Amino acid sequence: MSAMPEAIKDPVLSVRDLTVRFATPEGEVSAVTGLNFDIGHGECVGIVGESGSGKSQTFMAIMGLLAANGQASGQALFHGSDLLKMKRAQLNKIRGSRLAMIFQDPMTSLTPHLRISQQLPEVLVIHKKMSMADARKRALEVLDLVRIPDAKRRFDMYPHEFSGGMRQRVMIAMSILCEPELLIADEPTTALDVTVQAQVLDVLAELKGRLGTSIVLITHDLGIVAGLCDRVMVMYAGAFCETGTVKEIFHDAQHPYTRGLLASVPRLDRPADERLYAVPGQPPNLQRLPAGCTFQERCAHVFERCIAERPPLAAFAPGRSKSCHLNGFDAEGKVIA
Amino acid sequence: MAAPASPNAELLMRAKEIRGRSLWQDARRRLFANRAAVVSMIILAIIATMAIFADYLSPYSYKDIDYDKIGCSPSWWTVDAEDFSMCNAGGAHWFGTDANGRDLFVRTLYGARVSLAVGIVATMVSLVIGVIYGATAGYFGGRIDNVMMRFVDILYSLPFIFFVIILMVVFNRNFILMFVAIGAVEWLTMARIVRGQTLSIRRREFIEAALAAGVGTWGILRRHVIPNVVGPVIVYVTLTIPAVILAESFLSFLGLGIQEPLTSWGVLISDGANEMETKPWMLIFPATFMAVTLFCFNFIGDGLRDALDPKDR
Amino acid sequence: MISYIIRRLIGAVPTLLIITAVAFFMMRAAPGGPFDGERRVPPEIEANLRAAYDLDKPLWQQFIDVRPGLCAMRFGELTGSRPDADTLAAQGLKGRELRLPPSRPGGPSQTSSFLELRDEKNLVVRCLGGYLGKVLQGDFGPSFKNKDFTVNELIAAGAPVSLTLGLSAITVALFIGMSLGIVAALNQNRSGDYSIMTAAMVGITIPTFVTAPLLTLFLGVYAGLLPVGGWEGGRLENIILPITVLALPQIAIISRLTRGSMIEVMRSNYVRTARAKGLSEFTVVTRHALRSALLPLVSYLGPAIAGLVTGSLVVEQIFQLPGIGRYFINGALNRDYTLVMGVVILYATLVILLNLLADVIYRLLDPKVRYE
Amino acid sequence: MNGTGETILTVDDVRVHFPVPQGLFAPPLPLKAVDGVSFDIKAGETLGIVGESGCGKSTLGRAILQLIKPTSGRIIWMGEDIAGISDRKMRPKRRDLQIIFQDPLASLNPRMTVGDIIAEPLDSFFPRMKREERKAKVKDIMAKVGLLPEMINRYPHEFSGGQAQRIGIARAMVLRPKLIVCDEPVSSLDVSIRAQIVNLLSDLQKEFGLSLVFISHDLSVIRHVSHRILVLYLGKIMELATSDLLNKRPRHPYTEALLSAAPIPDPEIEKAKKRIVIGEDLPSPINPPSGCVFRTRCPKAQERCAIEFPFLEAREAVDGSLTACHFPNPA
Repeated sequence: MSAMPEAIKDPVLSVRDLTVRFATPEGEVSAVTGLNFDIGHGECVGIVGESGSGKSQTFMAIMGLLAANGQASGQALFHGSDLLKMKRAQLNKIRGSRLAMIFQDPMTSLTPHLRISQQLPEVLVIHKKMSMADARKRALEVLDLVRIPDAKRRFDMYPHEFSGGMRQRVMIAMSILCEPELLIADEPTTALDVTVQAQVLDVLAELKGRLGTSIVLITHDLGIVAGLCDRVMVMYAGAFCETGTVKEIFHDAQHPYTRGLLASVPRLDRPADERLYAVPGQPPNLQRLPAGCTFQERCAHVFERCIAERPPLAAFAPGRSKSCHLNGFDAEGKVIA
Repeated sequence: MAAPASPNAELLMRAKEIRGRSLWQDARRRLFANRAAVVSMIILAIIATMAIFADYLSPYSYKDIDYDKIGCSPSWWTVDAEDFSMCNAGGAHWFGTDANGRDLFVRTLYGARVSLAVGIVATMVSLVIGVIYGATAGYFGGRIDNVMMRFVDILYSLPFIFFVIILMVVFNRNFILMFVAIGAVEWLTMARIVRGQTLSIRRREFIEAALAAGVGTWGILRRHVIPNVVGPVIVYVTLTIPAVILAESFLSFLGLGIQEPLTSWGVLISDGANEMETKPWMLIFPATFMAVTLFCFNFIGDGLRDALDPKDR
Repeated sequence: MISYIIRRLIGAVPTLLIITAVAFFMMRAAPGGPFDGERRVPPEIEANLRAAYDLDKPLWQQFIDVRPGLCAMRFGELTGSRPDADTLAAQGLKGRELRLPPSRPGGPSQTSSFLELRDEKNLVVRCLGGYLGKVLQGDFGPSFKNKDFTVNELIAAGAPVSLTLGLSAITVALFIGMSLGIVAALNQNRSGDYSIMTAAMVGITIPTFVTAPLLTLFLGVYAGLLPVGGWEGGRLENIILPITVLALPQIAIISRLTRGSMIEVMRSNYVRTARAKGLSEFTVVTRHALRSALLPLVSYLGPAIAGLVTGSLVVEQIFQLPGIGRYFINGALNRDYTLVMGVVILYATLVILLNLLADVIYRLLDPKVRYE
Repeated sequence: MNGTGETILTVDDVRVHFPVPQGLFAPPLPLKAVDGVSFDIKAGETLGIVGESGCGKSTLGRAILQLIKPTSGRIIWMGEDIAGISDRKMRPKRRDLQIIFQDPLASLNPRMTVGDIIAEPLDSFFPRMKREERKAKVKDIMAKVGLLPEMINRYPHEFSGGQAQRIGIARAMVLRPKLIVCDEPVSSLDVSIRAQIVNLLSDLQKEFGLSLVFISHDLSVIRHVSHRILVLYLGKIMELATSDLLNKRPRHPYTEALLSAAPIPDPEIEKAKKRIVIGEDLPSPINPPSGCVFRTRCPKAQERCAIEFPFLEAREAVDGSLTACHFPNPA
């Protein structure tokens, strides 16, 4: 249904018509419907969406980490081979080495009864067939790279002896040990304090420059995307509603939801007394999506066509696409007639 | 301080109110969707009904000894031996007779009466003691909780079945006391569960919200703590009943349970085990009834747990 | 860790004292006495008999008897003064406690004490008489019924049997139960899971006294593979059936527990991380999931062993094994006070120690608790 | 309106210390969650309290409401010291002092209907209120906070996070209190819902002349809603200033670091921004650093900071802002 994205030359990851369904006692739910996108070499792509928009599940499906009641269909081509159709053993050769992921909650994402010095080197031993001694040496180097102070002393500690920010750095170190081509960061700073968040983001930015890793940054916080990403894809109700470069999304958003999101964030660089714009209503129930546009109930510009027909994600400018029946917005924020 | 009457107050009152679906209703729906639990409830209901109306279901009495029909096989049981020719002369014994010539069918149902009664009454005893004790410790917390739970810990390290045995010996197999004794063993776990639940609920934010709303201690207990503790307690109750039935049968097996001519499944199984090689039906029928009953309770307990705590699935 | 163990051991002392007291007074509250069942004896003989076993004293003195005279004497010893015989007599000390010590030339006790003091240091013990005083010295007294034996001797004979049975059964149950639980968890909601869990439900619902005769019937009587009873010095053939019967319900419970905690751990974030690292499912399970999944099991060990203890009463009776359980039931029925008390104290100590052991293992397995 | 009303609440040198057991023989040490905090709130004012997790901001909020009893200090509510008074004496005061929680669903009893939850404060203060009147009041407040009054018989689990937070607000508002402590009311909500709740709170404040204590870790939200902002670190106030001053001219290095760490949704600004990096490890509140508690992470720390404790005071400025720093930024 949705249009192919503009082809990126030789993408690292190329996703076609990805759909993720979950079997629940109340019936089947589609968390993600018909996604198409490419991730290019060395680029950082932000996936922005609210809880339940399907942003995490998209990448859990790609990593083969869906919960038991989840089912993915479509294609996720990693250098041409489909991750979704791979056998577990085949997938295990790729994930952790060429394709890595870090998660939201660093508190619970490390095995509590294994020392850091046991959890990190095992990745190298498995994927790079290194000896344990070499692997430990390399792991220590990478811990220094993510700026863990006094890494040698902390190497033999258990995860609970680290602070939240340190744990997330350990997670990052673990994910880049094999220098992956693509790093998926699923809300990596949501559980952290702002001061710590800033530093973890700095580490990610540095890695991007130094290792040339492609990064997918999944987040609900537009501010984080602004600082780190080149391209942004906004998700709503299991599908993209708008894609474009960071600049385009932040300064010239063309979907009413993107505009609403941007306007609803209080900003330190603007006067405080202006009233926030609030997107009215609630996110839709994925089990009872309306026939037309999924955003219709919350949209200020809804008209007949929106109710009758779901707008496909369509390219409207080079590198940009949106799923909206409106012609777009002009520089003053008015709908173009 | 009267709130300013809203101009559209009447309109608001007239708006059609939507009935919500409470967690209880959700749980009931999930429970009735669980086939194993539903079948178990039906089977239990049948067994209980049969036990209650045992006297109407069989022409025989549970205690009358018929010396002509000692150790008869069930009437539909093909036995070659000629000794059994007498057995079904006067009527059919569906489950056969025991070593005293008593009808096993009616005795199995009488056993069901005793076993189920022990299970339910002793569980209720444990429920009352455990809930009061556990809720008190959990709600007040601090030093009171420490002392009360230390006491439970001490009792826990007693090999308690010994005390039940001693009690039974001491009080000469008093029927009522058996309920109390077993209940007194089981209340410890109940108290721990209730206390744990109360403690965790007390830390929940809605209790703080109620405090901030000016609700007193009693109101918090009644409206906020108890309704939220009930779920796990119900689950534990359904799992305690079979545990108690087992405990009673264990006592009976050791010869410390209920006295003849009254009977329980434990007594019947104990007798059956002794005659197992020649009269297997004496073991098979009571054992099957008891196993099926315990099975049902366990299935219902599991079903209730899943229904009340759906994230576990 | 060591301070934790010490703290727990100190905490166990009052627990054991309370257990001893409760058991003691419960036994004595029972109508009937140890000599009721025997043929009529003349009243004066019975009185002598009762006096010999201290049964003529008030109940609390039978349990614990603080003897200030003895204490004063011991204090006197330490301070150099010596109470005279009248004072001692006034404290109600009996002649047999006033035996002269064997002369040890040059020993300090020769001049300062005329008492037999097995333990010079243990002032408290010497000050206490009655049942508790004896127990504190490790003496459970003579058996009322098995007149030629002391309770210590009976327990020494029976304990190895019961312990062998119980510990073998729990070992077997842990091994099989854990394996089945893990297999079920990894096949959650598939046929393997359902069949294991149904079997486990059967294991929980069918009591040992049904499985024991059934297994005996099939394996012992019909197939003739194994002996139907007896100990014979703990021959393997003789203990296979009892251990199986004891282990079955434990296997069932342990497999259910393992399954539950394993399913939870397999859904945890760190298992997801381990999978994202590209580890094989085997490594994920054994290295990252198993240890946390077994933690709840460790906490179950204490109650499990208590369960084995009660189960072994029946099993020992059915298979005619000379364990402690048999003594216990007969002792309770015959009012053999000292024997029952000895068994209760022994079992309670065992349960407390094993609970402690379980907690220590828990702490070793969970680094979070260990460092707190 | 800039908090020109009369002072309704004065917090004076309040401390909340929790004893932390230290093992077998050692006496428990105090965890100084809140350590000598003083400020006041005027009628109709919003005071923002901002700080990292573990700085004691939630404890402070609960201490104001006596949900946690302060260890020492005075809390003067409408001229009366309520610090440490008995629950019974506190109850009548609760009519004017309410709270909204961070996790909206956790703060609603799952077994009660929305109507009963909102009416609970009514029940405890007006037990004789007629059913009809009670219902009318509940429906009235539901409409005010943007809930359909038809939902009165529904249960909390049937609502989304944003709607559940509206229920929490309705419960806090039903008695028309004078002060509401908002403990991270929007942190667990999605961005688009967050704005709805922030707007709702400010509308209610304007309509009823409420005072708000708004606790959050998000400086941009705090800045948006508050008249004055209190920056808390390890149980102590670092800076107390009006919202605009704090944003434009942070005096305390910690405030400065917080401001620079807050992301701004604009790629040019965000990519060009120079961050002030402070250390990550929060010192233990059981064993806080000597002198200035922030010195272990402070880029400006000098010898004096380890020796001398900086008092919270006006530093060479007349704009009314207070700073606890030996080397504050110039005004």
